Amino acid sequence: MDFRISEERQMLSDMLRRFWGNDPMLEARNAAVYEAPYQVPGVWAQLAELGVFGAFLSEDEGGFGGTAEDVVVVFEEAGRALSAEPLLGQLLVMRLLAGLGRADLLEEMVAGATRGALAFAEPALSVDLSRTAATAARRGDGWVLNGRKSAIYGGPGADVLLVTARTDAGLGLFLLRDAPLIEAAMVDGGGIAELVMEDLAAECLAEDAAPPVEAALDLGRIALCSEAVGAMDMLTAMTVDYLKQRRQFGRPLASFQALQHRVVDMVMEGEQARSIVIRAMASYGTPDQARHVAMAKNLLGRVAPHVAEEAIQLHGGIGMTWEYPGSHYAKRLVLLDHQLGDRRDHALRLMRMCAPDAGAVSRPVTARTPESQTA
Amino acid sequence: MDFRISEERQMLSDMLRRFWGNDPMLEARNAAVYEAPYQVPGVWAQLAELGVFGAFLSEDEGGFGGTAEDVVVVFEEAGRALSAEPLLGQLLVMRLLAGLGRADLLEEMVAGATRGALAFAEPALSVDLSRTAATAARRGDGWVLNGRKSAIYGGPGADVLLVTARTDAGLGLFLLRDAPLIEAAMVDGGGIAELVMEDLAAECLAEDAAPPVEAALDLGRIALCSEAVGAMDMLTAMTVDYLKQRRQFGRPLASFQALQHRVVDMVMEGEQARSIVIRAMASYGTPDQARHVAMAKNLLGRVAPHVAEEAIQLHGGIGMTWEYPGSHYAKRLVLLDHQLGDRRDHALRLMRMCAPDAGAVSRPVTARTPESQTA
Amino acid sequence: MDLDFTAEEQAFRKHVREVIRGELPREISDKVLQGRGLTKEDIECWQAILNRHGWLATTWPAEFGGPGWSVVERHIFNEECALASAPRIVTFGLVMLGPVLIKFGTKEQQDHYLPRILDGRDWWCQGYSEPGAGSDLAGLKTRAVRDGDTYVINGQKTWTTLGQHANWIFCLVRTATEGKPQDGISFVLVDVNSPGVEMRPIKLIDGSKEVNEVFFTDVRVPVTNLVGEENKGWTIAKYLLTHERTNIAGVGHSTKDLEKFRKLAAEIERDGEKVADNPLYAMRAAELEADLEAMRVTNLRLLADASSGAAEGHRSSLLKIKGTQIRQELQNLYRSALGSAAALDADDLSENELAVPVEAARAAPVYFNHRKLSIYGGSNEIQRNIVAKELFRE
Amino acid sequence: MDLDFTAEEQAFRKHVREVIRGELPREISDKVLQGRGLTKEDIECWQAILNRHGWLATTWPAEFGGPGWSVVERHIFNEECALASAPRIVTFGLVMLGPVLIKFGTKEQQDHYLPRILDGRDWWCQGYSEPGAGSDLAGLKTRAVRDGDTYVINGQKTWTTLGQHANWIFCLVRTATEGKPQDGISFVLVDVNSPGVEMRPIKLIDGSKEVNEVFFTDVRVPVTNLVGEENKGWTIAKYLLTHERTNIAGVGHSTKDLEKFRKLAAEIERDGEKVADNPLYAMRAAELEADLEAMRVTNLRLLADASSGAAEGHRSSLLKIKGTQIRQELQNLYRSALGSAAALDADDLSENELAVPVEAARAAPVYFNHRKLSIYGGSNEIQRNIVAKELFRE
Repeated sequence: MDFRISEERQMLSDMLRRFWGNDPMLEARNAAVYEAPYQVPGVWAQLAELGVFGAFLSEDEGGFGGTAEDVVVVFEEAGRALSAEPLLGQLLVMRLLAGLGRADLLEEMVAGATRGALAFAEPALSVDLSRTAATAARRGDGWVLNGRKSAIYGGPGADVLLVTARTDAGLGLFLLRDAPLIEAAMVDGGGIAELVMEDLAAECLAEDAAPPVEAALDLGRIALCSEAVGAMDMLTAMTVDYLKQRRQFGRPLASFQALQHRVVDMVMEGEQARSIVIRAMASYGTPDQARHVAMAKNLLGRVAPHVAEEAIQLHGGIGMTWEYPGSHYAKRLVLLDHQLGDRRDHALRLMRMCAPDAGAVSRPVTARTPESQTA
Repeated sequence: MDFRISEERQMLSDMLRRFWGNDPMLEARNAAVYEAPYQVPGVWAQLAELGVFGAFLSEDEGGFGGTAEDVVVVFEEAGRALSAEPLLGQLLVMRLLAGLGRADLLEEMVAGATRGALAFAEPALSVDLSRTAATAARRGDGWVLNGRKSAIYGGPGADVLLVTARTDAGLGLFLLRDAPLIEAAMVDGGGIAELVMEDLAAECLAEDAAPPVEAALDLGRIALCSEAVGAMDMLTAMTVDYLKQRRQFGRPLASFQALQHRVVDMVMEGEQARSIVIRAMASYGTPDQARHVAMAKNLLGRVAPHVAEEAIQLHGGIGMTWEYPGSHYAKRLVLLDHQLGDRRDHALRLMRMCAPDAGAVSRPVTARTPESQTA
Repeated sequence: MDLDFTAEEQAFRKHVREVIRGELPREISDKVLQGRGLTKEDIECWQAILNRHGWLATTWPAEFGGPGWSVVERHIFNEECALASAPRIVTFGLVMLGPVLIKFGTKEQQDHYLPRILDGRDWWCQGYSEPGAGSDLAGLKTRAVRDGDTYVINGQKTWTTLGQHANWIFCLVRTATEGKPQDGISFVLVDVNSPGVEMRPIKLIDGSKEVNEVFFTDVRVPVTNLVGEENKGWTIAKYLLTHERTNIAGVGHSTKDLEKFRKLAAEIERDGEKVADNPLYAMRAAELEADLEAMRVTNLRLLADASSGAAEGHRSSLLKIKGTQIRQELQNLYRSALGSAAALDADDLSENELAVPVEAARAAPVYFNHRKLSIYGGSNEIQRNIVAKELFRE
Repeated sequence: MDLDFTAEEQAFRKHVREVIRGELPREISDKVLQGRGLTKEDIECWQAILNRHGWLATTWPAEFGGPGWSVVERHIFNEECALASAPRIVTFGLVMLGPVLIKFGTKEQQDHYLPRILDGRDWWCQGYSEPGAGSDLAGLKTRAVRDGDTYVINGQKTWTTLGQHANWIFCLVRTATEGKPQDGISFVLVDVNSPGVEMRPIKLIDGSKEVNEVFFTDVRVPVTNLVGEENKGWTIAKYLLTHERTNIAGVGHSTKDLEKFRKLAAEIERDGEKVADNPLYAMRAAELEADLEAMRVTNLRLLADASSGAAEGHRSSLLKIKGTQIRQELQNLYRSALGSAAALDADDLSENELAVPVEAARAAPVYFNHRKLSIYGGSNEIQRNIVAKELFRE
């Protein structure tokens, strides 16, 4: 048992923290990410230089990371910095392309020259891929897609769009370039898109990609949870600082016990959030992955919005202003629960896994107990 | 709109408060109600003299009350006094017998000479009477019952037991005397019983009594909620007093803001509880009865245990002791949620009523808006 | 006990409802329903309609132009406005300054200002909070120094709601520094167009611009603009804080919001299930509805007490706390129900391109905006302090 | 990063589990599982078994009779004990006094008392709290006055857990009244059978008798029973309060309780539905399981830090708060799942007459008993104060 991260990852983490860790950066962020192109000019290329995209791939795949741990390191720093760069879409697409052996595209993506986004969600589809309504059909030598995709994170400006659609074989995965996206800002900054497909020609990457898409989405959920941990840390620290500085009725707000105790709960939730992310990260790729990822997304979906609401309340009016960085952290912490399935979607996932007929009533005490290892 | 209670009811309320309102009574209660006969000797007869049972019947039925408001007045005082007298069983049986015109029995019950209890629950039946498993069958001129009844409040020592069982016509109601009860104390004091019926001969009162049993149970729920309101009031007041008296770290506990704010929430929940009881009471016998009673039992099932837990916590160790009256109030407030359906049972009732196909999406703003009255 | 409204009150509701629904322009109620911003003209339009019916200054006595309603009638009117998605009345002139002038003002002040509030010639805003003093008004620093027949005002106010539309502002200013901090505060009326007044908008978390900072630099105000006595402004501030607040729970708004949620939940599907059929949403909605129904009665109980003059001040604090909790929770549920669609800042897109129902498009920004409910008007922590003070009084 | 236990630790767990399951008498584990009271003999029996394996004083260094385990091994051992429904070790001698004597005691005290703790000749209880001083130990009033070679003790202690079985009690007593209240406190060992000591049981909310009041009337104690220096007892008290508390979260107990809940929920039916299939229960259980899984890792993280000597004191306070919240919520859920059956005080009835599953019969009393978790050992409010002090340190 060892909770330290490797030296290489620590270096990446430190580098990112230095790169992002200053107020002017946040100002630039807020000035840029609420309208097209929804990114801070120049940052994407610098992230590539720092090796962020290389961290999403193993050495075999052309990078130097590729594990859930690498992803957690990158996204925690993104969360601390409140980065709205379209990292999530890039991660999802890179993992899917890596599974398909598309070294050509991956090389460009590691270099930051090509950006990707994944279109899997639909207006009525949140986490259950079997409900995919979009369809793919052969047309001549190629394929055409029909249907509507929504919640395409990082869609605006993406060079490569991967799209899921039903095929006779299952859940097909298709590649689009120059897709006719309907683009918008996210409420918490960054770009999002929808896509209406009417006999849209596309390249077929796989006729059934359900398992890799599920795996990529679970990794994306870990990434979002880690981002939330970083953002919670920052927002809680900002709240502590504010309460120390601000005086009311002749004494610092920090001296009011009712406020103190609420901050303690925020800290406690931050610790629990960090722990469940560690658990999900350690389970990634094991039979416990789905359960622990669902737990993480459910837990973060409860505690991150709570921390956001408490932070605003404890700041008072200032926490409601656009100018104060904390308000943007709060927005991010709430909106995270709207991405890749929310608290309730993942509670339902867990409930299905724990139902008596699911045979998952008793559980191992640790990640791998001696029994389960020998079994 | 008028929230004052009538003069007669105010007199009954005052009389009961005087009768019950002293500490020695509570001591006698705690000494008596945790073992057979689960009642304080002599109190039952005195309640009859004070007119408590007459309040459960209208003048036509041989009493001087009979409305939900009378019931609310009696049970709030019972709650304040933490009475464990078997009032609930008596109420349920009297309302059912009144509907059947059994003046003979009612006269004895008003006088306190006869006690009644209702056996409707079963190990797997909480609020859905259509799930009744016990059966009734004709045998010669009479009827015999089979099955198991549980949670018979006030069962020990009852002279008259009404039992529900399935008949060909629906939900039959039967009368038993000298039933072979399995008796026990309730965790919070008072008697409870189970009944195993194997070809047990019984008098048939009605071959289908489902609607009156439902109505009686809803009235019983209002009674329990009112009892909870009285008990919450008392326990919150005890907590306030304790925090004022008790000093720690050189100052009264009452001066600690974190504790203050938690007590404010208890008070707020008490106000909300009182309001929902008023609403349910006012709706009793109207088309809104089921919805508002379910709301009341659900709301009390959330706030009463919360007040109990907070009171214990805010008292510290003393709140954990048998000797301190508050601990018994806390037990009552928690166990109330186990009677006649709990928070979740009634949430499910509400959810069924609010489901889109139940046609109850929008609701009137007031008990009776002009529109709904003319409709 | 009787929870029903009287026949007269029910007839009153019917009448009010008909008039509101008949007169309120659809484009305005749609904006309110969908959480889109109202223009100055929208608000003025609606207030002019109400004024035509004599329904604008509902808390003023009839002799000053109020409708002469009981507290119950006012409650019914407010509820019907919320249910019809009418714009909120701008309270600063109508609910705050008006009653202050009626109670503390001179005959001249009343004669001059009250009619101008009613007919919309004056749009008032409020100068209470300062950067260093939010809920703690005793600590305010904006100074007014007497110079002959004028005060010279220097300082800064903040959180001035809709100040961008206002031509007048009433302010609490410090006119003396001796004695207790509460002493030495005065209540002064300032023409926003006076030299030295500068209004700067504050952009809020949801991108809206509804509050402002106001800077005062050597602003000269005639002493006749003082309301009440000099150095006794604290009395007026307290009067306003404890002033009848039976509408504070926002029960009408919550009723409307719950209705909106149920409509949305019955429409949108997620992973093969209508949100309305998802037990996790359905339970939360059912329990919130029970809370709201209780709140409705709690509010009526306080109204009844207010009618008979028996209302205790700290109970309106309980109304505010629980009422805002319910409103915020409903916003929370509504936003959640939308799932991934809530993330779009939908003002950027034309309606027909969106997969989001149009009335839900601004769910997340409105949710964030509503966090203010537990902060302004005396934060919920302040309200808890008020109740605690009453509870733990020796 | 690596969450797995090492191969050695896993082998250790396997060994420990086998021994515990092999040696723990079924009738004892059944009582624990069902929340029924344990006799003194039950506890002594189990502690003797552990002592035979050298597993009783798990926090003592090997030279004093401890097993020489790492913090991780201790954690695994505690977890396995909880999962096997083993009785809790009586901590007063083994976890509290033992380490105190090892750190502050004389060689004579160590030689005399430590073996007697291990072999069960002495049963220790704790005299900390007083009727007027619960979490606020500095306010304690029990006096010890020096008279030649003895202290004469007068006063009262309370909340003395299992004092009815004890023959020794360690006490904090006041030996001086000058200076700060924390000064002037001493740590003294008292033979319960000394003249003037009276132990009176306190009946608890659930009817159990596990705590006591202890009255001291002119009790004479040799000065050699002083541990550490006179008037420096506060140092020892603080040592114990901040002493390694990595087991404080009770993760093993919660794991067992969740397992019990799931078993019960799959068995009992209510209104045509298994409780396990009721979405309102199922969601709560699923979310609690997520909380518990997080808590498990939080605990391991603290263990890892403790292993490397880097644990911050206030983080064990967070463990205590969240750990007890989870345990209490599980008790809450378990009790609720039983519906009307939970109201029976089932100890009154023989098993086969009951419709209640036997292991659930005492669900409500056990729930009430567990309210103590957030009160004793420094209430959760005190723990929050400790964390806040650390957070808001200048």
